[in-house]
Amino acid sequence: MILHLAYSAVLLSLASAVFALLQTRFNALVFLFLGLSGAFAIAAGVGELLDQTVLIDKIPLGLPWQAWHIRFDGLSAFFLLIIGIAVFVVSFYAPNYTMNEQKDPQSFAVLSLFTGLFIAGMMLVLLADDAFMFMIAWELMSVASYFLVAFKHENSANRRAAFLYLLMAEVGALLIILAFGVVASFADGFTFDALRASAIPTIWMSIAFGLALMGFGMKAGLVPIHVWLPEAHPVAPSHISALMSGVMLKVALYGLIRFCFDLLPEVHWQWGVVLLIIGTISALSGILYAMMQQNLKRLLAYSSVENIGIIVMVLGLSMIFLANNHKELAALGLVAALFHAFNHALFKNLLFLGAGMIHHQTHELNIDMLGGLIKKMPETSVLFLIGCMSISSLPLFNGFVSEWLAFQTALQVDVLDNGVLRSMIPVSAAALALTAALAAACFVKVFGLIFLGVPRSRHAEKAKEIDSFSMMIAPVILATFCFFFGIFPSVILDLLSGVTSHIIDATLPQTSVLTPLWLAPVSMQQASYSPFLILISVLITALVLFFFLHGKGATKARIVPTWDCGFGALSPRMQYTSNAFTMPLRRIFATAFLIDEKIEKTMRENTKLNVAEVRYSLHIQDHSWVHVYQPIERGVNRVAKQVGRIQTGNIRTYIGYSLATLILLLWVVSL
Amino acid sequence: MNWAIAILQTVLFVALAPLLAGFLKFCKCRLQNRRAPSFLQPYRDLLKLTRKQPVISENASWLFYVAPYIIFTMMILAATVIPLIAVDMPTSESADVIVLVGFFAFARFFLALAGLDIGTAFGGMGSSREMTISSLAEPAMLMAVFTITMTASNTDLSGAILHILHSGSTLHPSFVFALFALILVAVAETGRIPVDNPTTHLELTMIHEAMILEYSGRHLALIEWASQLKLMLYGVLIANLFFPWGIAQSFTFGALSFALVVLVLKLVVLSIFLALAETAVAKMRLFRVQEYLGFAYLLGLLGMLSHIILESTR
Amino acid sequence: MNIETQDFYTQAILSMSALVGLMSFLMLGQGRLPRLIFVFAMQGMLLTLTAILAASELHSPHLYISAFLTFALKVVFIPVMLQKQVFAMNIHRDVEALKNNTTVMLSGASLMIFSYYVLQPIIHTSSMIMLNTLVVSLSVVLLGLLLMISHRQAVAHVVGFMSIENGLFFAAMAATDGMPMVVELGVAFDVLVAAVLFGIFFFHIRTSIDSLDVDMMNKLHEVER
Amino acid sequence: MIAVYLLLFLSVAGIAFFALTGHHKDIGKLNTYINAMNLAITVWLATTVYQHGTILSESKAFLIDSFNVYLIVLTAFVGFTTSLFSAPYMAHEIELGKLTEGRLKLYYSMYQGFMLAMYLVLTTNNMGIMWVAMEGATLATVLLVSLYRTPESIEAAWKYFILCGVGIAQALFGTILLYYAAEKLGNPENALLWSVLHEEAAQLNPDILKISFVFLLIGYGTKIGLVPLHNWLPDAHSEGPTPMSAVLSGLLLNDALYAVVRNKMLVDGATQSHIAGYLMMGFGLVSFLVAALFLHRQKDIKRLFSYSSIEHMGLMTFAFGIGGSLATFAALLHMTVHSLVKSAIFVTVGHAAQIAGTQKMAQIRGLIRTQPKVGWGLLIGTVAIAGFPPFGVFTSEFLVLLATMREYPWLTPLLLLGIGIAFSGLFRHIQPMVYGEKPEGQLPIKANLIPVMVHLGFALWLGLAIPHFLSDWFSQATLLISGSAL
Repeated sequence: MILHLAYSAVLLSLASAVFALLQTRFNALVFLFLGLSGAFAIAAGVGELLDQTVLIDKIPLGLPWQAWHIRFDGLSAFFLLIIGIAVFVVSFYAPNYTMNEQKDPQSFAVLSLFTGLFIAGMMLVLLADDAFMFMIAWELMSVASYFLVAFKHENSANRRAAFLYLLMAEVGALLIILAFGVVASFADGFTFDALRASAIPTIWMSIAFGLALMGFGMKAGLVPIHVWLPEAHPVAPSHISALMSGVMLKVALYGLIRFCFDLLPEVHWQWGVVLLIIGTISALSGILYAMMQQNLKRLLAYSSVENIGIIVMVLGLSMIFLANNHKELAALGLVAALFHAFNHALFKNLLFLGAGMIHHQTHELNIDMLGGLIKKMPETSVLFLIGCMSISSLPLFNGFVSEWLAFQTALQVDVLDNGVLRSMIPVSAAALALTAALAAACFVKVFGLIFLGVPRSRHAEKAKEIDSFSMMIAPVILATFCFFFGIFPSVILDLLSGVTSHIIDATLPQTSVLTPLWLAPVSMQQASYSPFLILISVLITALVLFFFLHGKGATKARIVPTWDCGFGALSPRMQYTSNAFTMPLRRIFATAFLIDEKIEKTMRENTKLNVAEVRYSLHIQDHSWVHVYQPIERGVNRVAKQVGRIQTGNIRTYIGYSLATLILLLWVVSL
Repeated sequence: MNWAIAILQTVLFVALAPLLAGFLKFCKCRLQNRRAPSFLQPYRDLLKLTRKQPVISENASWLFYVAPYIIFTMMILAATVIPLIAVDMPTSESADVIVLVGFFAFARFFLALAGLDIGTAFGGMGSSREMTISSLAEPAMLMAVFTITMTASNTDLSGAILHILHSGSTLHPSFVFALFALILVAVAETGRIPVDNPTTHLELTMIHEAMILEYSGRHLALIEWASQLKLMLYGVLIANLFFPWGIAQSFTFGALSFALVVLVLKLVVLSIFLALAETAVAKMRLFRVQEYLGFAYLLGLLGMLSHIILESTR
Repeated sequence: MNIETQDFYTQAILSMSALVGLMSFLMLGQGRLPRLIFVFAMQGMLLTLTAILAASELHSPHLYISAFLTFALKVVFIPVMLQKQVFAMNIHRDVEALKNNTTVMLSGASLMIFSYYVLQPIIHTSSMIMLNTLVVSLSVVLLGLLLMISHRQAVAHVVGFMSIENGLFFAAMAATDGMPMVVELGVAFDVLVAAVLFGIFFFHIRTSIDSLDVDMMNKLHEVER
Repeated sequence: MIAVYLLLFLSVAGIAFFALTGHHKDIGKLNTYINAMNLAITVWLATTVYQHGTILSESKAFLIDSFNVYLIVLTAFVGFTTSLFSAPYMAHEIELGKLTEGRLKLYYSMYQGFMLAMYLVLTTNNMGIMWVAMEGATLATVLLVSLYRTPESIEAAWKYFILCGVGIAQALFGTILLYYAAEKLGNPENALLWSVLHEEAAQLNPDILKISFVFLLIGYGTKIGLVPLHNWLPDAHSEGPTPMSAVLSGLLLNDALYAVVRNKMLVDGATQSHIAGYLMMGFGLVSFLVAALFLHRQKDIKRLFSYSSIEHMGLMTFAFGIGGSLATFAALLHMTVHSLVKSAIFVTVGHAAQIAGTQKMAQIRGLIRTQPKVGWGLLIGTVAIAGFPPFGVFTSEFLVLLATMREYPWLTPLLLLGIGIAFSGLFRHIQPMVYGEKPEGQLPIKANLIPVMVHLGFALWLGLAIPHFLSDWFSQATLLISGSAL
């Protein structure tokens, strides 16, 4: 039954794709199918999470001697739930957002076709139970999303981004295939059951882990192989960016978890350390780069790198605990990671949809060109604010809960015997704290510069609130979730505790408390958090304050022009810009970037003293772009050039090759 | 009963905060050979501000209005978490030290936004600097606090304090580092010299003041009070976490009143130290703050390591 | 065992093979096209004789046919056609300056030795001394390749190509006294068509680059110039 | 058996008819009809073989077994669809004045000639005839390569002629050695019949077969386009008319590989060693990698895809070289999907070149905006050939990788490297051509894209689920070639 729900989710998304291809006039149906697909996905996910039975099936597709194996367990269900929510809300959002595309039936067909395929691919990845089907679904996801990235291909930058994206996807996929191949070569067949049963030596296991980490990490956007991500995500239409950044990265994480925790017979703490370090680096550099961006969607993409880094970090913790036979704590880590994945999906979607709304109303994504929107677009601003608060993990919102859990996991380090680990994990915890704080700074910048202050451009001046209800409902749903799961996290955590039992057959410690009121991951004695109580006390205090300060006798505020210190009119250009805001951090973390900062002064010709005009230009580049990507590209071209020499164009040389080869081979066989 | 105590303690917290600020000012004036205003001066200022009619820029949005309330509320919540005169408060169960940091972050978030709301250069400058410093201070603070909580294997403050109380007068080398780290962080977070100077309005140096430049009347009162409360919170945190002796473990009147007296003494000592420091040290350049906080982080790290290397049982 | 102990027929075949090999060497060193073609015709003649000899000795009638085919194609048709072309295009006078001729010769000799070395295992599969001629035929093939490498004239390439065919034919006869008839016919047919096509191509090449120097044909390449 | 004769007869008739009768307007249609009939015949043949198993003609001249029967069908199919495409294409060329009526006659008769040679190569049981037919294929196509009579085309044709001629000559030497080895077993008349040789493979002298295989591999390898014997291939593909490139890439290379594999089976039987496999693996891997690198430096769109053909042939050769059931199955599948997809790509490429009026990739721009069908066809085709699922190419590459991982793990990184390089090489050129705004005054043309859709559709089908009868064929062929069932 549940499995059929999942199937119908996949089929519905395919149906919407096919329906779009037919190019009928009823575009609404396309989105209806999408919405239904999302709803079914949610239903299937929740249903499976509630009754924890692993469902298995076979579909007569694929290789003659091996049909597609299907397996639907807690982990898949959880990620399917994430996809479902995202797709569901997007189906509300898209119809109005894609108004312009719908004017041109062909481009709309292309967009919807690949959207449907993309979603279907992601869902199939979760259902796959053999390497072959997994790879097909995986690549379907990648290729479809490639076409979506290349959707606005008139712009050459987008083409480059799309190419880079597809290249990375291909390389990553090859690495994943290789990882599967390594395990499969020690097993009979390449169904996941066979892989689980494989008698693989430790060294090969570690190789497989490394390959999988690179392959999935490339998709998930781990530093230093993340460069495609900030290029590709922003250029797609916003609801697609939301799906890619909010959901596709999660699918990559799903692959990583499935491979490391489930398929590989055992885990080693060294792997955990690797994950921990890479995660930390990704989290820190992700948020630092995000801070430096001016394009809103690029910024959000980089912040995805950060959040993925956090999740991988916590996975590393969980792996370390698992390898040291502290299964409950491993479960705790896994729960924290999964919950953060869930939350990230929520608020990242919310923010991308918000960015889409801003772009839709102002045709502007450059933070320095916006401002003062809180008055023009009040509802949007509230929703966006909620997104910002969740992502910068403030209490009462969901982002905080998962980071709190992460800290709790890290603080269990005392149970470990290995001193190195015990001293390293707290450091990474502090790095996590730094990341959170930087994220807060970053999103203060985002919200402050976009919504507060005075408009910096005519577009922002003329902006109006979204008038379509359905477009507004999508972010509303997400924002509500962000708040709700911030107050009652136990709803999700309960579901998750079952997931872990499938993957590492362990659940949270017995002493842990997960009630709507209390949240104590290890035990009530160790640490407890009650967002609900806090919410209550917030309300009480606010009421009291209001009563005291706005009771009778409170004078009404006087509204006056801003005090300009008597210098004359203030202009919007006097406000802090994005670069100005981040300048201190840029100077402090200067080594993290490749900064090219220029100040050109032109003096008045008569005297060398007084300045006519000053030009300031700032260009910040990613280290890994210069030190990882470009060298590879150059290398390939150089080798290709060298190889090109063998084809001289002279036929006598060619005959010479023939003779030489003949002689060589004859010599070889005569040995 | 417990709840009553808890609420009373919180009220006490809020009530005493201006007094601490006043006393601190008093000490400083004395150290600098100036005639000091009375301890109660802060109360008078707050009262006056609440009476005055707020003057607000026309650019201000609703966020500008609500920010002060949010900030103040968050500080009060923080006050409910930190044990003042008694441990085992039901309120302190609801949030642990990480949440405490979260509350501070929450307040800061809105303070910075409020700074950006009017759209003046000063506001942006203040928010930018505030976020920079805090994002450096937070990890240092957590490092310091984690040292304690790992010793107590408990991130609830009252739990940690109890653990330290029961472990008797064992001398933890790690605590020394943690203490100094926390003091440094506290100075930075509460915007005192040498990181920030609460008394100046010189645009090149001001941080906290730059953000609240546009506030007036009751809003300003709330923010001022909140920052005084913050100072008190850090003071109490340091005092009760590292020198918990005297804090009431049973809700008898005697214990509580004794605890109060002890606490006052602790705070007096602390504020004298702070005053001394502020008189002796000069404000540092903005871009030396990272070194300062880096040092704090280092101390926290050393505390952590010495806990793991020197104090753990294995 | 050595050649003295063999009967006349074997001796004849062996000497024939020696001559055929010699012809290949002569072609290798030949710069003038008319002479080159003549030598090629000689080689064809030798092959025909060998075929007839073998046919009469082994009483296998179909060898007569292949002898006739060889004569018709390799002695009459192709050489005549090539000569015509050469004179028509008026290149019968120009001599191709063969660079480092001695090296080519030496490498040709070493190719012969190499082919002997390679075919060693095959030769040892039977006591038939006739098999040694296989070595000659292989070296004729290789020398044909070498001829094409060392010469730049398209006509010379055709001659080289055809002399490779000679080598093959000789091999077929020496090792297996003739392939099955149907194959023989097929091969002959292919050779015929090939010859015709070559004729057409000379014309095309001539018109397109008005020369028959294959080194002029190097527009299609992958090198950065 | 009648089917085979009918097949060959039809082709011969086609040659004669086109060559003799004067030009008439629906000559293209006629060609299509003949190929359609051939396709029908081959399907009939296939079904009979599918039901009754291997067929050996009374004269033992023809052998149809599970290995070649599906290649025959494939040949007929590609021949048919390409003729569908070539009719309007050639008509358009005539309009452009690139061709004369006479040449068109030549084109069509040679088209049939080529098909005849292909059928003969596949159906014959006699290794000698196989050689003759293979040479015949060269002779039939060489004039088509120089059809346009441009200096480049003539140069290309000459190189094609000489290099393939020389190569094929070496193959003949190998055949002679094979004959010699077999003749020692008695009855010289049957000594070249593959069926006989395959039965008695064990008695054949291994040393001779080893040497003969070297000659055969180099000879037919030249036609497969194995590096470093490949040099004729890109020239011939890029200069000839596009339908020719389609059939060359889709069929000729396959059949040459088919010949090599047939011989490999004999050698394996005789030597009981893996020497032939090693040679093929070495050749295949080198071709695969080198061709992948060449892709990066191309400026001409047809050269680009001919290098990609070299790359894929290299992969198949490698896979056959590995031997073993999995690899062989993969290689057979890859043969099929590659010729399907590649010929489809050449069709779109032809249209693209006609739209832009040039084969220079630098001047082909904005295809999707100009003529969406062509643009998408090219893009999807490239996606398929680059090995993205759910197209069949992925399936076969996946299996090859797994097989390699089993047998020679240390070679897999090289394979992956090759795939990655090839992919980037293709896409860096394709993207700017299909995407972007359309250039000024670029107009859509009359194009027949049904072949493309059909081919890609089949490729997709094979990727998602291999139909039962086909998988049966493949597994029987696998059993035949590798000697071990899946």
